Amino acid sequence: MRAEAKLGFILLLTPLLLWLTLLIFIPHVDMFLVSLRERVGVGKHDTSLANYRTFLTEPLYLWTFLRTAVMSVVATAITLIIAFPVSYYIAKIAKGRLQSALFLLCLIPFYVSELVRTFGWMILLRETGLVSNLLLWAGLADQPVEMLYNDAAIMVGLVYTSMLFMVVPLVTTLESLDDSVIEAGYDLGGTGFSVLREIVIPHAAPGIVSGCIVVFMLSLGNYLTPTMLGGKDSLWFTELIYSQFIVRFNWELGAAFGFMLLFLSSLIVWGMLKITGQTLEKTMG
Amino acid sequence: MRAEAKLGFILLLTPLLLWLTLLIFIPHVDMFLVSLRERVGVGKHDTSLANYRTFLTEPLYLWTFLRTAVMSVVATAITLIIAFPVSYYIAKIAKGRLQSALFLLCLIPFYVSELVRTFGWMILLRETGLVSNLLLWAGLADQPVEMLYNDAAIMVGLVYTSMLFMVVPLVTTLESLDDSVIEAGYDLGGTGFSVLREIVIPHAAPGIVSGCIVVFMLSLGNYLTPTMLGGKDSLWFTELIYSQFIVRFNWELGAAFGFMLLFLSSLIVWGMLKITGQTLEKTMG
Amino acid sequence: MTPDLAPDLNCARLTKRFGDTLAVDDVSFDVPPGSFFSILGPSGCGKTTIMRMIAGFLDPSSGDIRIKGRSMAGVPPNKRPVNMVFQHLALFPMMNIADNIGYGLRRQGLGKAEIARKVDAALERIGLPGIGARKVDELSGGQKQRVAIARCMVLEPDVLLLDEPLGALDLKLREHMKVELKALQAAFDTTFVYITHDQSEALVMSDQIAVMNNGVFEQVGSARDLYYRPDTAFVAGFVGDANRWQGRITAVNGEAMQIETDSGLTLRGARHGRSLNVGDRAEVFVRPEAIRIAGTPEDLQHFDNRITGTVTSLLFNGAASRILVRDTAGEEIEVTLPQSGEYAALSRGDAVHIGWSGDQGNCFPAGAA
Amino acid sequence: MTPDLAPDLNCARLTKRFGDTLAVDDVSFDVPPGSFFSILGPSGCGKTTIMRMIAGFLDPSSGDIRIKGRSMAGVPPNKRPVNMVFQHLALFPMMNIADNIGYGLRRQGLGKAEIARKVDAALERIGLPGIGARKVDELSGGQKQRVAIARCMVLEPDVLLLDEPLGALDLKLREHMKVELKALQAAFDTTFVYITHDQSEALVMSDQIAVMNNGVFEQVGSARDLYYRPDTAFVAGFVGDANRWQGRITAVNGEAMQIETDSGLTLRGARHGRSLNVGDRAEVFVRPEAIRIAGTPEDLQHFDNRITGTVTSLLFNGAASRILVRDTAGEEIEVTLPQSGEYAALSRGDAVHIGWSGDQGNCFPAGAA
Repeated sequence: MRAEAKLGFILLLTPLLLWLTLLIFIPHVDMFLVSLRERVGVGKHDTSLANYRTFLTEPLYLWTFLRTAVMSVVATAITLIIAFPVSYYIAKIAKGRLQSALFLLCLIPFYVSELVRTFGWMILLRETGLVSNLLLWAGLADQPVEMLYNDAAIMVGLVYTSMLFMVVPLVTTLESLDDSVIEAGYDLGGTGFSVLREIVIPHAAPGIVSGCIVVFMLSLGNYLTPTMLGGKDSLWFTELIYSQFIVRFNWELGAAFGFMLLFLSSLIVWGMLKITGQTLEKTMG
Repeated sequence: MRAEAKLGFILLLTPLLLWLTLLIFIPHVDMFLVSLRERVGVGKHDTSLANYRTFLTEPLYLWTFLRTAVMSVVATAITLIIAFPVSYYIAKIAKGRLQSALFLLCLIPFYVSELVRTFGWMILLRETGLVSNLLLWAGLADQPVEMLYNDAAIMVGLVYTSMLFMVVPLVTTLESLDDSVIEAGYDLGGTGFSVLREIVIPHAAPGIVSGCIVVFMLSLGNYLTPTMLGGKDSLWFTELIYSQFIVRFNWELGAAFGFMLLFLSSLIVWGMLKITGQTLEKTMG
Repeated sequence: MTPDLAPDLNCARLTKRFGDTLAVDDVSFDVPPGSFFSILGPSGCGKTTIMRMIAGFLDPSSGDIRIKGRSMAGVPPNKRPVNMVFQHLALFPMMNIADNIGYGLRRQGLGKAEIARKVDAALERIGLPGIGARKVDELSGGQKQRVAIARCMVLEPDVLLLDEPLGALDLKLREHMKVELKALQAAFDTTFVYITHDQSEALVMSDQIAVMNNGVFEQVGSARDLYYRPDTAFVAGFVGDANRWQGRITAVNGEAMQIETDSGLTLRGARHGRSLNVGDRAEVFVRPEAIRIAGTPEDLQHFDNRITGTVTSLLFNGAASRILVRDTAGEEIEVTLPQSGEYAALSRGDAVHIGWSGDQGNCFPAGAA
Repeated sequence: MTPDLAPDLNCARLTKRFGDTLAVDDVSFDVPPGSFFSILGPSGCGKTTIMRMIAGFLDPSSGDIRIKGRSMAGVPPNKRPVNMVFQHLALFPMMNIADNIGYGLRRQGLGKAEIARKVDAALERIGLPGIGARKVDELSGGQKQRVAIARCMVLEPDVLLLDEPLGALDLKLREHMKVELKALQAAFDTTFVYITHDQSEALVMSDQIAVMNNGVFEQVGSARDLYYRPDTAFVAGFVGDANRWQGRITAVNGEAMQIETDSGLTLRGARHGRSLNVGDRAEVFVRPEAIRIAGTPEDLQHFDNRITGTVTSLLFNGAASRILVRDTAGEEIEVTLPQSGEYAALSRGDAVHIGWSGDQGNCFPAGAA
């Protein structure tokens, strides 16, 4: 490559590198540093692991994290189960306009603000809302039903928000599977189930893994949906972080919580990759 | 196609259609219905356009909407300007592992919870934070600098969050541009600028448009970033909606606001498409 | 191949419609056991549709397909005694070679030991023993080709379908695989149905060839039949090279006829039983190798077509070298040079005399193709 | 093409390294003005690298490229007086045909009226007048081909580079375009540099052909030189078909020599000036069309190589039909059947006598390719 071209590439790369260092690493490093400080008086701090000790010794915190993680895994599994047939349909069966239209449908959640959407569901599902009235009218309930403020409502919200992030990698990997490979599977005596298990799923594995990672992390880190749709018992880990920062103004503990979220969730993702025998590299294909 | 296969497809399509009707249309229709109700007493409502009248006659509301829209357009433009060279680099110049790694970088914002990330910046940019101390130490400032709670901080947050949604469609369209078409542009006497203007950008237009729509709508509907990074004067339209629902418990007015957000932003997107001569169909290509 | 053997594959009045278009139009044919049957036609002629109907991926709009006498109507692809070698081979990239070949056997529920034994035997047979543990993308094009065939042949299908399997190979290898495929078919002694748009593939390998155009079979016959005795103008133009003139018939004398071409030449041809009368518009096809070159017109006395022209182009291609000769009417005629190397010294602008026997000029009613 | 004309393109000691691999190794050649020069070689031989260096997309590691005597070192692609027809044509899909052809002219800053005039003239020249307003994907493969050439030719380049432009076309069209490309080159009277892996394309079209392998030119010469007088075993094997034996030299008598093949045959060949001595290992190449068939051994008395064998396969392909003959050593020999149609009635298992003159057996030191 000639020298001027090289210069051009360096200029092109600059914003990327800036973005990378400034916006990703420094905030996290700084956050980690803050989390190591123990408040010993007004405006006075020592370096210690006190904040992490607090996290590990208070059962509520650990319990909330566990609950959040399990709910997120369930949400990821449900999203995968719904998204796989949809993606298969989009990638392999739908043609032309229908394909475009279906893909567009998956984009819709991003067209409407998450906040507005969540309020929409609150209106729909509240005690005096449409669904409750419908059930009353149909005689399926004898008093107004509250469908908000429970785990099921959170789950619906999480799955809906995450759909696109599962569909996009699945459609991408499924599209790269040659139709004739599937046909060969049938031609050589395979049934629908065995073709799915031996050919389609192994091929789509990278997409499944990357989709699951993103959906899991998005669910775990979601704040608006669990806060607004969830009840008092449905404490989400991000709510703990929020309350430390905003309500209690204890930024040091909040930073420790934030860092634990990042660390523990990475641990879970790493463990899942190990179990399924996938590597991050394979996932990026 | 044989009958049993057809049945299979219908079964596959069912979750999609359910998802479509239950989760997209009904909440919005219901929201619209709620927004048409005027509270005339405790638990008593009339159907009227009063809520919309309130929106149109109160300058603060309109002004906030306008501010939010302009800021979102600016954020979209900045995202496009940063994302285009990055995407070009990923799609056309980077090869193999580097390409995968760069793409992975764009996914990072989704790995860390938006909430935790925003707190990370708050720690970094606050008066007693790292940046402020660095400036003091370097003698560039003579007193601690507050970099939070202003429009610039909001902008950084919005651009960072939106990057992936601009990069993915751009990389997709740019990858579909044959390298030899670009080389032919040079070979026939084109300069870097003319190749970009006459060949690369026309080809990438669908990706640019779809990326811009998604980023614009995401910015407009964002709640956490503007609330936490913005100052008292940086009122975002979603904050108005939130306060109607949660603080004032005026769900009818909140629903009207939500509907206006959807309606006005769609109007803006439609107008932009008209101006640039693109259609949604072309965009989905 | 004696007629009293029941055909391995029999298609009767096979028709397939896609919406308004008729992809396959009332096609019937038999393929005798152990033979190599090719369907040759340009892209879009419907040959792929026929193959997909035989494999079971498409249902015929009407008509029936019988394999060893058993109707395939309503039988799904995974239950049919046919297997298919796909155009891009469609090996399973997520499995190694042994698992690829063993896939169909596992589906049949065979034991592990037996599968391993059969896979080894198949690898032996295609001349690639011991590659079972390799990955698909470690093989060369020709090796993949053979593995794709072995993957089907371990299932011992009644009919093997091949969908232009040589298209993805490079030139030299393609020449080689033509011979090898024919040898594999002899070794496995299975009925092959081969579809291609490359006439030389079909001519070299096949026992029987069906030339297909616009959804119908124009002619079914041996390679020699198609080449020397084409039934239709389409076959004459598609199989092998030919010089082609259009004109009007001025005289008919038994099988021989005389034509006045639109460019003004008077040519003699033969109708070989086709109905052509004086005054009809006709097309004449003459193969480049049917035309002889001579230095003097006297050497061509025994030919009833004789033309004098100038060489406009030398197309050297070893044994298949040709020249283009511009005739008095200004048209260019392609003439094959003798393999002996005679006339190799001709150069552009030289005057030459060319001639051919009227019997070599195949005449067809014009507008038939 | 007289030697006193300065070459249009001159490459001197051109070398290109990619990391440790030497893609182009010290290659020098001249292309005289107005000639059709082909670089022929298998994929990965370095021919594309040479072309990209001439176009300016790659810088040579060492050596120089001169066009009409001017060194191209440091000149970017958009300033070079060469244009390129890409393998997949690379027409601009976002523009119509007229804008595609006019693109280079607009870059030169010509006025609208003049561009329109030149575009119309170019469309006229390639035989497609009035299609300027059409979109790229409305054209057929052959039309796109011609538009891609016109898009370059309106800029009147000193040299036109063509990177396997026929590869994407289907078979029949490719045959036709070979002749047409040659005619276009004559019409535009521009120097063409053509790269291909298809020997028949190179042989038919080129004035000069360079056969390339592993980064070096094995031989540069006319089609006839390469075909009848290959310099190296690689050229003998790559250009045209050949039967090939390996063995040891048992006698040398001037140019003639006798070889004992590994399979046990005794063959006579010629060394054509190459250094070969008794006891050396050698390779003999004999073209299938150099071998004659006869019913009795007496008819082959005048040949110094005579073999009796049985026919194992008939490869019918019209004028290029061949048979495979198994010799006494068990090897198969490919023999072209005479175009006259003699011996067309041979069938599998027939005994035949074949023979060829020792002069037709090109001998090379073994292991050279």
